[in-house]
Amino acid sequence: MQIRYFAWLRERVGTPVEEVETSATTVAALIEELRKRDERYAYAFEDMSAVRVAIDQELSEMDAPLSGAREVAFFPPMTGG
Amino acid sequence: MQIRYFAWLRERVGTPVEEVETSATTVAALIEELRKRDERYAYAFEDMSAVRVAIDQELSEMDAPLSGAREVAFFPPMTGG
Amino acid sequence: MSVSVQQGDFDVAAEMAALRAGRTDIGAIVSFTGLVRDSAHGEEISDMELEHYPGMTEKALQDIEAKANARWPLQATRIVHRFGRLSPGEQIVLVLTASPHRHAAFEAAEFLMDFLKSRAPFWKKEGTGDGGRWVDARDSDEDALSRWE
Amino acid sequence: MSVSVQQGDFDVAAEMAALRAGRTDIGAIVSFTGLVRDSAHGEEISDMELEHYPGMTEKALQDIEAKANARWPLQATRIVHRFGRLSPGEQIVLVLTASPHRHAAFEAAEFLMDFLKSRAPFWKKEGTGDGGRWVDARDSDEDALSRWE
Repeated sequence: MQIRYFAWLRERVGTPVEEVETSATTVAALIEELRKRDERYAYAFEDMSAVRVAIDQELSEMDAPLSGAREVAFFPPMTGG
Repeated sequence: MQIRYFAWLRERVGTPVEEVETSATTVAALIEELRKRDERYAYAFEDMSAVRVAIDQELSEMDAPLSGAREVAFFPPMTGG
Repeated sequence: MSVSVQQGDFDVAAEMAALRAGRTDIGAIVSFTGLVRDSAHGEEISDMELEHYPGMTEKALQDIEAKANARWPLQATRIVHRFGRLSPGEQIVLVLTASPHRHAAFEAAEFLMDFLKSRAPFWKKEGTGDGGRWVDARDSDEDALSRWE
Repeated sequence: MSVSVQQGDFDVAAEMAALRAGRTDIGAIVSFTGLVRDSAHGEEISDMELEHYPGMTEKALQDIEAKANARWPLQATRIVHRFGRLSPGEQIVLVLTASPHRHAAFEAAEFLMDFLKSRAPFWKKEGTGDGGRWVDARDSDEDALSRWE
């Protein structure tokens, strides 16, 4: 599964994109896995109220299932316009 | 006193502007004078809900005093923009 | 703040460029352009004659513009209104508002248009097959105005 | 309906001309142009870096545009959003709406901007003396969005 990071999440994790092998079935479970892997992730996901997720480029919820997902993206609240 | 007419009031009265001698003290009294003068005016002022007045280029009410007025204008509700 | 009442056309790009020229503090510019439509009430319109009240028109537009500037934090405003005979597709009116924030720019532009519709001394006559018809003021335009009171 | 996500600048006049080209049924065109401001929270801004999510951005913009067209009687809409490094005074975003009636054009343009602010995958980093700061999403932008629900 490909994971993308944007804005300060990208800066904290240290990469814009990475390939991850996971058996997590939800977004929340995936985040738990990442947090345990390295403190960069713990830092990036320390305030979940400021984290948004998209599954295959669709905004999603943290408890959304990951089955069949090819791309998961994490980013702060959007500030377009 | 100069009187101006715009849009269909101008068409009904038949002139865009005229000089009128009057002793009327309010707009309403002036209209009564004009109505008696000629049926063109009676026609122009037949539906007063569709007539607006400006005294010296300021929107006014029909019972407004005419003292000191140099220019009175009659026109339908405005349709700008 | 600037208003023009003119027979000739206007150039939205040039007007917008003039508004922005030499400054970097503007966050939002809203423009409204009104155009002559080719039909009304299902009837074809050949042209539109815009009559106005020279002298009073300029004052009314300046007054409306001052009201908008008193009410919202605007950095610049511009009103251009044409008169005379116009063809379908031609530009009638331009309103521009500039502000640090988008809501002020949007609201002020709507406010200006709502006032222009029923408080600026213009009258429209639509050219139709039977010689033309004066456009009636609409209740909805008065209603639009009342929300700013 | 048309959206562009691009690094280069856009030309409001050309975009507006394209919207109007060859038609005489449009009554109202509203444009919104967002610009980079030279300061924020009393601090000077040297530049702005706009990051986005290629692929998702285009889909989000098309989705927003379709929602606006489903909700108001629009004759044309256009969204252009830039990304990359921009200087104060430069254009960031353009929204255009065309309708027979002014209220639909105004409302749709505000709706599009409200959605772009907090539902289009862009992130802004302001260049400040201490190396730059990611712009925080504002509660007022979420509030603005909630009025369309």
